Amino acid sequence: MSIQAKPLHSVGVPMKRKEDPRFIQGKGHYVDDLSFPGMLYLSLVRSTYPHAEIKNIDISEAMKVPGVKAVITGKDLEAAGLGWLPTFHGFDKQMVLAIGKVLFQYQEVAAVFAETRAAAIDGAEAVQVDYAPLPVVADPFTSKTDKVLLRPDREAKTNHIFHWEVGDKEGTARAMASSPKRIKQRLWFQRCHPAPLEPCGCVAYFDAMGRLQFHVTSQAPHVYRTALSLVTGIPEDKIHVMSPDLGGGFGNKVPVYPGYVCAIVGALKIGRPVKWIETRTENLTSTGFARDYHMDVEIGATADGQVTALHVATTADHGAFDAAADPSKYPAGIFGIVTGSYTFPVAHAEVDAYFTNKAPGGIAYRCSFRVTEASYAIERGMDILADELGMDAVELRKKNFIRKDQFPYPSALGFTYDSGDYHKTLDVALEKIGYTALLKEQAEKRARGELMGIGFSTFTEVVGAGPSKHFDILGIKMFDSAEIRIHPTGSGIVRAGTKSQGQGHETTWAQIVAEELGLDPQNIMVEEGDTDTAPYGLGTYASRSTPVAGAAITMAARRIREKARKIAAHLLEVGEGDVEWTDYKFQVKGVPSKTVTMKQVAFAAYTDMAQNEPGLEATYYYDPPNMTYPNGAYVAVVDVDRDTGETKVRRFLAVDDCGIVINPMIVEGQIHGGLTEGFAMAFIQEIQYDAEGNNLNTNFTDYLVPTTLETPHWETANTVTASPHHPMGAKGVGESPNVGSPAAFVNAVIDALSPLGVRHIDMPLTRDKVWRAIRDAEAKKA
Amino acid sequence: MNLQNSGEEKIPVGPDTVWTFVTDPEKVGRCFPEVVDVTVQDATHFEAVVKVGVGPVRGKFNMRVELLPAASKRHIDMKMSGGGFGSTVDLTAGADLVDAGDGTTLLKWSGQAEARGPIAAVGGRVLDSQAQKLIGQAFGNVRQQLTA
Amino acid sequence: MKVHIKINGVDYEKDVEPRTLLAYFLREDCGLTGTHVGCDTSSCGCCVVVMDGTRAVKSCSMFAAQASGHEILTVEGLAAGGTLHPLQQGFWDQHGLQCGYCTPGMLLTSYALLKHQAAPTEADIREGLAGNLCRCTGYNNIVKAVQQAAATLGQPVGATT
Amino acid sequence: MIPAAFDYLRAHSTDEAFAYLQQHGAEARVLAGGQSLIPAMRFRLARPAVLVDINELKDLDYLRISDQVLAIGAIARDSDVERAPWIGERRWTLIHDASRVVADPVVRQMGTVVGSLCHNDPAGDWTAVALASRATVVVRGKAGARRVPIDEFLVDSYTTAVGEGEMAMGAEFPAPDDRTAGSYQKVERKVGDFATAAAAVQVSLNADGTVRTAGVALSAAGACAVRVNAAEELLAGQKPSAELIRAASNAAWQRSAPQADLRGTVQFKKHLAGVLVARGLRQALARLGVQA
Repeated sequence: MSIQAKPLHSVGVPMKRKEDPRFIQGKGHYVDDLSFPGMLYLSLVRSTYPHAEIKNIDISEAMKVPGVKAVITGKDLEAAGLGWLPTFHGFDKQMVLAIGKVLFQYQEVAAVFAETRAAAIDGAEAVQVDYAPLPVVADPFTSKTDKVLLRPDREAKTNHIFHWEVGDKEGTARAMASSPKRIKQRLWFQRCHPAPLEPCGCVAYFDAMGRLQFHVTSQAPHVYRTALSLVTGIPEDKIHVMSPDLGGGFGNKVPVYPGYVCAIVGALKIGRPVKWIETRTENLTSTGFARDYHMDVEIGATADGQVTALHVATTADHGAFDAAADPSKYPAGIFGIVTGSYTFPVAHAEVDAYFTNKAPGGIAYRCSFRVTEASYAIERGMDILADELGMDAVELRKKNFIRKDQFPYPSALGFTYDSGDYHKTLDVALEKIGYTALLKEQAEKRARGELMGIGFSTFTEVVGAGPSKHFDILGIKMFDSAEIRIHPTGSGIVRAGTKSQGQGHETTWAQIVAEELGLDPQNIMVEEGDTDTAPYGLGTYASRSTPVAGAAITMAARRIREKARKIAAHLLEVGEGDVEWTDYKFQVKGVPSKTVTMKQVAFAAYTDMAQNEPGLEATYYYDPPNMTYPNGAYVAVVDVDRDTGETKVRRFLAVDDCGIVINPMIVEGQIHGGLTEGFAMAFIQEIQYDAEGNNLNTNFTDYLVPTTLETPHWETANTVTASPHHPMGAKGVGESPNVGSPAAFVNAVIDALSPLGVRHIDMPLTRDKVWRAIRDAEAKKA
Repeated sequence: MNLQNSGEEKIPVGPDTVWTFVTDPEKVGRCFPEVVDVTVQDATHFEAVVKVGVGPVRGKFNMRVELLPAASKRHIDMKMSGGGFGSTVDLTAGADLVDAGDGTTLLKWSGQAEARGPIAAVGGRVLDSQAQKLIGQAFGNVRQQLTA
Repeated sequence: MKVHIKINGVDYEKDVEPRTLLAYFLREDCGLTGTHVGCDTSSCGCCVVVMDGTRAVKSCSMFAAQASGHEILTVEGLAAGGTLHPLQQGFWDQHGLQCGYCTPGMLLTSYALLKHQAAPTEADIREGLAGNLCRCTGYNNIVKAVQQAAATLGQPVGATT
Repeated sequence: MIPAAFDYLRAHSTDEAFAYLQQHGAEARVLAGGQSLIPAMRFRLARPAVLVDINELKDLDYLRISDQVLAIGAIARDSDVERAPWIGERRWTLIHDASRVVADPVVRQMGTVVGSLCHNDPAGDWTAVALASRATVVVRGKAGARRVPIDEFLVDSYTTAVGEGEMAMGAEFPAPDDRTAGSYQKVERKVGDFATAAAAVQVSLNADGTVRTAGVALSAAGACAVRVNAAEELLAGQKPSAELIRAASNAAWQRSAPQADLRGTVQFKKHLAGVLVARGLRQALARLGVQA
């Protein structure tokens, strides 16, 4: 059963992926596959203490290890002016190698360069670091007290990083106070880690021209180039960043990490290529974590379930450095989407972030900057409200949904939702899952004392950062770009500022170009990740590729079409105004027999262009006028084993509305993957620290990734509400399932336990936690 | 992770004899189980190399020890920190010398161990009991030495 | 020490340190970078290769020295004479991969699985692949891919789909 | 991560392996499946100076079944057991169940039953199965081979009766009669994890339907796998009943002395021990056609 696109109709076709032949033959091209003559390996010495003064670092034994070429420490870097690295949203800086003290366990302390991977590890093991332990701040609530000041290097002598708020504080308080029904619940979205199967890494060297050649696992290669230039002072033209195939990213490969800087410094100092590849432990303990939001959610409503006010106050744990990857005007990301799919007349959201002795991060893990946290907060909140009101959670949602005719909808927290039909999407879900029959089954099971739950999440996401008036990283506006060249024989190349990590850009981008130009997508090559060739772009994360770069590609293709129209007019021997683009070719208006194809025009652009400028290429930098608002209705059906706390997700249906779908096969694959990550967070995944600041989930034996056997069988469906402002009507989808699903899973489990009086359990819903909740609830009842 | 334990040893000599013993770094050092080497720096500081191992996990820990005798001569604290396996272990122990009045001494001790790094993260289940036993065995050896 | 391993039908004789893991031997000594390393705990299965024709092994939890005198099949050896192996075709057709990092391991584990169970059920496949992690696909399509390959391999020679 | 340097010695005969072990004593480790040892070496927690690879010893690569005993050689893989032709027989159901949940399906193609017994992880699977089956381990020492009952073999966490310079050659599981069935019940956080709690149960019935003998053991319930003697004694000679199972389950709960870790609290693990023993007994009896 092979699926092949018809050349003239590309969008909406489940075209097989163009990138796959190399991956299935083991010919993918990942950073660790690279090897250069004379290449050295870098291994980092990491702190065993979460907070300690560094009394001394003795490298003498390490230097004696056979194969070790050099060891550098924070002091060396500081002397070279490279001691600190600015974090991406610009509020803080991060030590490259510890200077004076360490602030989290597994922090980078020294860099060892050696001839082989093994020798580098041997050398790192031989570095003796003398620590004097300092008191540990292991949670943001302790941090809040400022009893231990973690960052004396900063001007403000407090652990408080920022206070951010949006909305009408007084109005919300008034509305809340006068609401007949109110719920308030603390929800902790636990610390997670994206943990792509390929860890982060790089190879750095300076070529014969003194130019930095930097191969790196980066979701945003252009931003890396600019950031590296700012950090090192190397002019940007002397830096060549190449991001090859990425073995997943999920936000983990957005920030610039100390290992990268060390590799570059080593390459410069020693004059040889240096490779640094994280171990899994290094990945989980030091590179970008996600979430860790303690959210106090308060919802007001009328007695019959009309929501009246929303207040969310969040205490955020940002770790030792504020390395959260958020746009600079949005320290708490786009958390303002917390009003969700509902017509809150008034709302107020605030976030206070604190330093702790934990790894830095707070990155957008398969999510558009804190949207997962926000979505979880409102979707859990609505279920708790339904419980309070004694109302069906579906009925409550439907009653409060933004109606189809209310779009574009201005939310209480300042967003203008572009489009959607929430009632329809939920109705599709209810029908496909067989809600009525499930309710009947549940009632029967409850009568027998069995625990079965049905959980919903009807979320709205906000993606596609973003309009330049609001969004920038390090001051660089969050546009994206595309450059298309059509070759004389009608094939072509498209380059974009994005970087696929498995999303299938080589296929999707080709489909867009093919659709817009009536060419064969098999003959449109896609190239990304090379800063020497690709136009400047902000990269791939936050579901921004299709909304922003996809739009740029569409617009660049349309530019080419406009140029081609001139040539077509020449070929058709009519005026330009008499040529129309119809059915994937140029045609003389009203004369269906007089046509030329884009392929013919392309040839003419190089051979017979008349007065027109030769060639057929275009570049477009797209500044999105608005964000896009993908949404969905998810249903989970869960059975809970009373005796073991085991939760079995029997069914899960995701109905997504991501606007116009370019490749339904890829979209479905994205949904499957995102749901699996959502499932993992809901049930088994967490980066935990004990009270002494020790990281407890340092490898895959304790940071759990679900296998084929735990992962539910996913059911999917979709509805389509085109985005009115995106040139193709697309909205982006990669993150919806990860954003929307955690609440559905938790809502289902809590629904199962609700006859016992259980109202909330924080994720992950491990067997132990679920069992204890059942036991405690039963003890309370007895 | 943080591990705590406590216990007591009945020693058939008077508290002054015990005191002399427990404030002697060389003597205390030799009481560490599986001790390989003791290097005394001064009256209250020494370094000890101890072998640790359970099953396949075997290696040496280099411990730096500080003795903190109380002026009362009836209480002593010990701070030990050390490392091995790319990990660190901090131990603190305290002991009260209680005069039983019959020429014997009750040595009441408590200890706390804090392991960090791969040893705790990966080998946690391997070395928990080992770390706990270390302090207990040391005081047991004090009794043995003074009994012999 | 000297090791001698036949990999994808080709003899490799190399001098290595005893501590060289088979995964790094394949990648760095033989240039066969299709075998990946994703963890240190034999959890992820990115490094799975097939030993002596039927046994799937995690090459990061095995020393090259152990493989000396044995035959190893890696992802690079799956396609024969320019024709994709039915498993490769299945993964492509069914969208059984996204970032591609786990794919070689998935393919080789499936290869050994089909050697032992020519017509596995969905449950058999899910059980057989539970030692390989994928962070992208959610596994649905991987299961379909293996089913497709099993069906293809089960066809009499010359039959077409 | 890459292990610290060591010397690799490949044994071509058991005599050669034994000689190497005698020569290097505590500095040497036997390398069989290596699925616990090699990860520990990669983290440099284990750093033996010498590895003695026994994987080429074809005379230790066997599963032999006789009227009296199932003998498993030191390098028979978990997957060999999983795929053994007799594995579907009712009397081997305990081993059948366990063989499908040890580690993960790829690790099982390298990992060995005997290696797992020698590793003696507190949360291992085969140790509990061996206790419930009343297995023995054949250990070769200076004085020749000796048969060590599993209860004596498991000394403490990661410590067994195999002394320095010695080597386990195989394990022997008594062949149960055909009125025997078992069950292995394991709760794990995900495939590949060690047990949060696990119970191994094997029941042999008399012709009159009373229990002739029962084996009940727990994993993840203490320093190493433990036999629930009280449950075995309760069951012996009795007619299976819901009440009897409850009593055995309660005995398991009492016997379980787990450590709290990321897998669960002490309370939860103890609770599971009881639940899993009850489930195991019910399933074993159901396999014998007895509903209790």
